[in-house]
Amino acid sequence: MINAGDTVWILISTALVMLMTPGLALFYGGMVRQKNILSTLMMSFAMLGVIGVLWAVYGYSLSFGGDLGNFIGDLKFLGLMGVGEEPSGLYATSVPHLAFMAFQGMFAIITVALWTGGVVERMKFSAFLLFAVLWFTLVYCPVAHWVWGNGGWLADLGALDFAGGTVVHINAGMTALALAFLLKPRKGFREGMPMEPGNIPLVMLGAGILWFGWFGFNAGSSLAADGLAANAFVATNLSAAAGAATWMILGWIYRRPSALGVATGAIAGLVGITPAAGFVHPMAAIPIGIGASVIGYYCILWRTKKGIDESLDVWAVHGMGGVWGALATGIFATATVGGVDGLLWGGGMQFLKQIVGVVSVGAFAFAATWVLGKLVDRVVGLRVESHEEEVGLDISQHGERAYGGVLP
Amino acid sequence: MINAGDTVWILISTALVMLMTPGLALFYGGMVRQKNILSTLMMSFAMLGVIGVLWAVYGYSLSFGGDLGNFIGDLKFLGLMGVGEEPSGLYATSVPHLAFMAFQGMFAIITVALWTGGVVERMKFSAFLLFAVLWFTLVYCPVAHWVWGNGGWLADLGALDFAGGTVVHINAGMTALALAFLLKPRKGFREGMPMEPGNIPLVMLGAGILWFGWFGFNAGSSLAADGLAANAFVATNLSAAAGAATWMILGWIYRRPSALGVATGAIAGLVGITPAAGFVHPMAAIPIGIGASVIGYYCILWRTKKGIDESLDVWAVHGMGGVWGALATGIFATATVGGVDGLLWGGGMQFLKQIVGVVSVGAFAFAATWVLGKLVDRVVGLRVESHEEEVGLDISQHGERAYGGVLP
Amino acid sequence: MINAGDTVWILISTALVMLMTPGLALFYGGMVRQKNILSTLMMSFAMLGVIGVLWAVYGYSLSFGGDLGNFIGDLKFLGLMGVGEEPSGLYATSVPHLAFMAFQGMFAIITVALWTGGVVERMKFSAFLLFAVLWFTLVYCPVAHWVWGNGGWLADLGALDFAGGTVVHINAGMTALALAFLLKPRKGFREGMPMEPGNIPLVMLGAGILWFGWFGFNAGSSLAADGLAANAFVATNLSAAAGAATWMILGWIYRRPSALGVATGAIAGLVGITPAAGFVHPMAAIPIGIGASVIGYYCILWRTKKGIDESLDVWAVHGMGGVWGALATGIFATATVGGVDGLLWGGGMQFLKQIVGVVSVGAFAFAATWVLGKLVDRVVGLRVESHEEEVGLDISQHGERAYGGVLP
Amino acid sequence: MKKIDAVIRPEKLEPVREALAEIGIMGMTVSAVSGRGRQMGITLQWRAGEYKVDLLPKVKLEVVVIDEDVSRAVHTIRNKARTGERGDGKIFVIPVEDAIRISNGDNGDDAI
Amino acid sequence: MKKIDAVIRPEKLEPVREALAEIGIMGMTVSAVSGRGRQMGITLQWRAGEYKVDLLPKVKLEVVVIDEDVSRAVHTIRNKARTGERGDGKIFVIPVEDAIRISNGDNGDDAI
Amino acid sequence: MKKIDAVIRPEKLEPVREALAEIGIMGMTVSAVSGRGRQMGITLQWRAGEYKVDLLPKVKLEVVVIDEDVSRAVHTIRNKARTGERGDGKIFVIPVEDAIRISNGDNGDDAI
Ligand SMILES: Nc1ncnc2c1ncn2[C@@H]1O[C@H](COP(=O)(O)OP(=O)(O)O)[C@@H](O)[C@H]1O
Ligand SMILES: Nc1ncnc2c1ncn2[C@@H]1O[C@H](COP(=O)(O)OP(=O)(O)O)[C@@H](O)[C@H]1O
Ligand SMILES: Nc1ncnc2c1ncn2[C@@H]1O[C@H](COP(=O)(O)OP(=O)(O)O)[C@@H](O)[C@H]1O
Repeated sequence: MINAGDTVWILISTALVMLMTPGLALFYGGMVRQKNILSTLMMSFAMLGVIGVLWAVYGYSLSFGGDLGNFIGDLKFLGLMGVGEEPSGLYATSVPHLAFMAFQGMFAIITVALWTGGVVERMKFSAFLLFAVLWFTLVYCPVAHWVWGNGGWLADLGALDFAGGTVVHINAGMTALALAFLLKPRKGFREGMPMEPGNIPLVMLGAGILWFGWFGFNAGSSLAADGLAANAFVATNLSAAAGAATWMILGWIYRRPSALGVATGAIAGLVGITPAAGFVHPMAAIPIGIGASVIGYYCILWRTKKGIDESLDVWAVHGMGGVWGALATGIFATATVGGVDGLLWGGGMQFLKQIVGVVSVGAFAFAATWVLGKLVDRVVGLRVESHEEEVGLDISQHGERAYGGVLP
Repeated sequence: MINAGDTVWILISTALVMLMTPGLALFYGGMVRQKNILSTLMMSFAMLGVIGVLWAVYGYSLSFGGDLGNFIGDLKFLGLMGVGEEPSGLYATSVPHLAFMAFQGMFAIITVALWTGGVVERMKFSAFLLFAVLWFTLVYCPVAHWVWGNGGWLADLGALDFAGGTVVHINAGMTALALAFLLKPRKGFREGMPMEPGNIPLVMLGAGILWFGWFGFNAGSSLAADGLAANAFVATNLSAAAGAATWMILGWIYRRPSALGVATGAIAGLVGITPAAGFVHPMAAIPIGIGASVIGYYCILWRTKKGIDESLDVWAVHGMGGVWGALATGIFATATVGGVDGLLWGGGMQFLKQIVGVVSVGAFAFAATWVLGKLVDRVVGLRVESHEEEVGLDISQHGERAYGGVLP
Repeated sequence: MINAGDTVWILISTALVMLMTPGLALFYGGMVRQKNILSTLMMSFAMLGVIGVLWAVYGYSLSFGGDLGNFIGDLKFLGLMGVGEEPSGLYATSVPHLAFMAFQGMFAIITVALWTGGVVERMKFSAFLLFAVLWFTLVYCPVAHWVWGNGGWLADLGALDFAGGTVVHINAGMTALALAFLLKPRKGFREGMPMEPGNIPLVMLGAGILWFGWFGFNAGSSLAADGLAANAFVATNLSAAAGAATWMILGWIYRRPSALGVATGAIAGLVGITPAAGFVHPMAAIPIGIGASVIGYYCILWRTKKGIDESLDVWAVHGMGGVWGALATGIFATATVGGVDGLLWGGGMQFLKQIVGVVSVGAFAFAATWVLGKLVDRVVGLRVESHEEEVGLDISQHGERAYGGVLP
Repeated sequence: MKKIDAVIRPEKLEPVREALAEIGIMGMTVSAVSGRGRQMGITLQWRAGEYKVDLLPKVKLEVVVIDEDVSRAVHTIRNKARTGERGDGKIFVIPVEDAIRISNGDNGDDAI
Repeated sequence: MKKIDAVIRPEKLEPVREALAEIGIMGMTVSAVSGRGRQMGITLQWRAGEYKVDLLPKVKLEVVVIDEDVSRAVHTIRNKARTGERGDGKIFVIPVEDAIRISNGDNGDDAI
Repeated sequence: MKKIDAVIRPEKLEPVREALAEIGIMGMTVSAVSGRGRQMGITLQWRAGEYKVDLLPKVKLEVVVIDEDVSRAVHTIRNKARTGERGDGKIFVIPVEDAIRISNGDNGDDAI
């Protein structure tokens, strides 16, 4: 039966997660050079449009429809057939089925938007769109089914993912890495040309919006306005806070406490707690947030040293942060919160299950991206022309410039 | 009796709609030349102040108080007399009357802010304020009463407007058009001087905030946290998504997929679904969103060709998008969702009622604006001096400049 | 027993108050010179991290744990011990204890962030962090306990503070003033060097976000989704609106209606209504908002004339606005809303109690800040080097610049 | 060849730009500058009260022309940039020894 | 001493900057400008339809060099800034009478 | 007449501006530029690690003065802009052939 409180909670959480995509757009857009800010914003905004439609048309069904071989959903919810004002019976049984569908849709959108951080400043917009649609269909929907769908094999196995550590973050992180390899570094990257962030205040704003929206992402994943939602909410905030403080300190140790660092640390903390928020005690969020920041920090140092231009560090912050979060769930989970014990409370098996989840999703995302990416490269070419890249993608791909007018 | 779930839903929806006005301010502010950004922001922010107060003082009563001749409310709620913590009995019977009043007030504010898009970069601030107060009193309050007030003639007729397609969008769109005619084009507009948007990232941010807030606008208009709210929520998102994708494609056909286009398309989609969200099946939002974008796109092309400087296209996107939405409600409405059938399901009468709503509100808004505008022009003059326009309204009207400091 | 509606209300209010800190960061960041915007943003963002963690570790316990001498809490909630999914029994008895804890934590964070407005553009980041932690522990936690803690002496006395007029605003305002004295004016301030706001659109955005978040701050303080929440919500909006309109008019009387003025007036109105929102009739919010704006306006004029560089007017707007709000609560409070009558309805005693609250919190905050500030000055030095101030704190403290790239 | 440096009001860029095109002078380089001169600074609003800014936004035009065109160009700029108030700006004429067109290597007067 | 004013494409700043460093010319001052010349303006998108902008973003380099270095510098800039298309920009050579290094008071050729 | 082009540290604009006013030199045009010279670039922070930026923000002052005022102006700028460290910037003196005040048509030394 529909509960009004739970329904509000899911609706507002859905709105919050929707807002994360514009937030992410700003977070990324402020970090690229000024000549590419609009193209970076566009990648996220275009997903709000395209994936927004496709999710209702077939994506929801492929993810949460009936099960085909534990691998993917069927087409029973095609075009929202049978998805109505009544609860679904299987998922979120106290809220309208439509609300659950919408909530899940926002996750699909932001996951695609997330990996755009790895391809900015050089990917052709047409190639991006084509790849995004393929990836959404052939990578996101299956993986969401594995982990959250009724009959999905990782769900059956018992791998835990409260709000998307594997489905969203590992998935996006490994995809970004594979695309970065396929696309090759931006011009001048290897030569040490500075790729200065063009608008850090927008990055900070984006980080603030993401943090805000993440309450819907994680605490909304409780699917009811209950104690578990409060637990997830508090854990989310604590992990973000610990992540932000940690990254600030790391930057300070090496040089200076930077604004970009605090923003990045907060996001790392939020990523880390995502799979765990409804399974661990809130105080466990502190080590989880610290861990996510430390891992993200050194992964960035490492990939920079290796000359890998995974431009906005989706792999380091989301991919590796997601891996850490999934494993940390297997470590810190406690039956008193989410019914399952992790390594710390004797749940060694759970930890192994988490490893299975991490490895299978990570490997699948990387491999599938590689194949699809090669395909798209063959068909339309992944990368803009050299002079288009020099002029900037705002002008070359979108015929616009961000800050118009010769004169103030 | 007050229901906590419904009450939260209205309160948070009210907050969301409130946020739309700053969102709109940014959406508009980023689209004007840099020298006019503050004056554009000010028009919206000033309404949060002025209309915010007037609504409580008399506006709510004129709109939702007892009925005078099916045309306007009376003064029984003057100064919030009798508007208290208990439900109103007539409207939103499960939430505090004060909450319903506040929710409706945010609609009044944003409607006024909306048509400022037609007058930016040249309207005198004093004239704007005077006109805004007159318009709010003599146009907004009556029209809101017609459509939503107990006893309003369009409500009695049965013209449907779920969340403000006529009251808000057609109303604002026709007002903007009339004002644009009265004010005449900006200097240099007819000569083809480029009026380059000064800060497109702010436009995108504004669009993101508007989309987010629109969930409160439309789904909140269900006035309860129920299945209908979920239906409206999903329809809203789908129409926005379809609108965004459509505009992107249209731009691409002619030239390039632009960020400004995606943002505009999303807003067009949101406008289109506004009157329909609680009456149509969610999937009907896709054609509605597509239609709103196509109509908006060609209306802009047309008005530009005609040399009409309705500067930020309130008429094209909100006015004509609102017309489309109102008619589409009469086409796609289905009794299974909102109790009324449209043309598609044999409800031809409903379609005619929708036409009556569109024509009467549109004509009234245009005519009343014309009269009030002429009056204000006589009293204080609508337009700034020529050199004030050249220097920019930020300096000339507000004594400020947006980005201070000679030096970075 | 947990009520889902109330729980949603607290959770979403917590999220709203969290968002206020990034909003405040932008509000402040846009008002400083471009070379200091990141350092200004950082002060707020760092608090989201550091105080976010400390609140859960010990702050909540010091504020809301068992009582020690009516002055401060004990350590019974150390590390969230005993703070779980069940309601607390003492506070907010229909929502999870964790949710109440999180809600209160966001107040602590933003209070610290608030007074950073007095120290921007010259305070050393290390000194800021050290002072912030000391201040949070030794000033914020005790004062929160006095006013809201079970057993706190001002609570026992019956001094009213619905949502933080004393705890948050007077507290922050007097702290900022004391710090401004200790830090001395910025270089060039006394010589009349223009300290031009670098990005007023960000200020407006920040103001919009603050207004939005304040609904959670004030109406959320009802701790239930009921009629009182609606009352507080409406009062909040009306006071903000009245404050914005008033400041606009004041600016106009002297010179021009400015955007910065409207934004500031809205914040002043929000501050004024904070302690009163759940105790007064909504219409009382109009005089309260007007009063807060008038007081803030003239306090700024006065402190500028005196050559006091309390840079972003935390004292004038929050400190004096908070004093006005606390006293206004003692004037306008009515038993029909919050159970207590103020001066206007014969409650003279209540007015005296309000004075006690104002004086004790104001004096304590000022004195304690003075002592702690001197201490921190001795240990690490409060102020950056002269050339670091000239170059700007973004580069000198954080090794970053806001708008990178030589070229657009 | 001479370089004409003209500092004008930002709002006069548009007419000057057009007028120069009409007399066949296309090449120009424009930058946003701030200037101080006889014109008083500008008074801006703070939240309460106001403050004075000394340096006002101006636009600098750099136009390199062959010697024969100098007076025509100066004239045109003057006419279009003029309001007659203080702050209209100034025009400076500076000698140029050589000019080179990057794309094809033209130099001297040919490069203009 | 001469001042070389070079207006080039923004995306060519990087290679020019490096090439000048390689031939030992470190001192330079760079500014963001807009320019008009033989190159057509650029067509940008509005929500629907498009509009033309006449003034394109360019970068102005000012490099003061001793007389002997002028041709080397001009050459280097030309080579690196060239695409061969319209809009590559121009180089102007302007006489300089004196130069002073602020930090230590060196003047004349020593100050370069 | 000479044009004095002074590239200085941004934070020194204020004192220089005031000092010039004190010696009666009001006219000046200021722009935000980036420069490279003997001063090393600046190291900025990325999320983790850091990167070097070669071009540093500077301010360019253009002051046109009559011949007699050149050395006074140069002196004043030098004194106020100096820290003694690398990166203080440079002053260049460039000949000006004519000056015209747009508002009233004054020209030559009268226009300064
Ligand atoms: N001597 C000068 N050197 C350089 N720039 C100058 C000089 N005098 C004026 N300017 C520039 O010209 C602008 C207009 O000068 P101003 O004296 O205000 O106007 P006017 O001379 O037309 O009354 C100034 O803002 C400044 O940018
Ligand atoms: N006569 C001139 N005076 C000043 N700047 C010029 C002049 N001619 C060209 N420029 C600058 O050089 C840039 C390139 O000029 P353009 O004619 O487009 O290229 P090209 O000559 O290489 O085809 C212009 O945008 C402008 O900034
Ligand atoms: N030869 C030059 N041509 C043009 N600008 C120069 C030249 N040398 C220096 N500059 C400008 O002066 C600034 C300061 O130069 P730098 O060599 O760092 O300082 P200093 O000579 O005082 O040690 C540079 O950033 C650059 O803008």
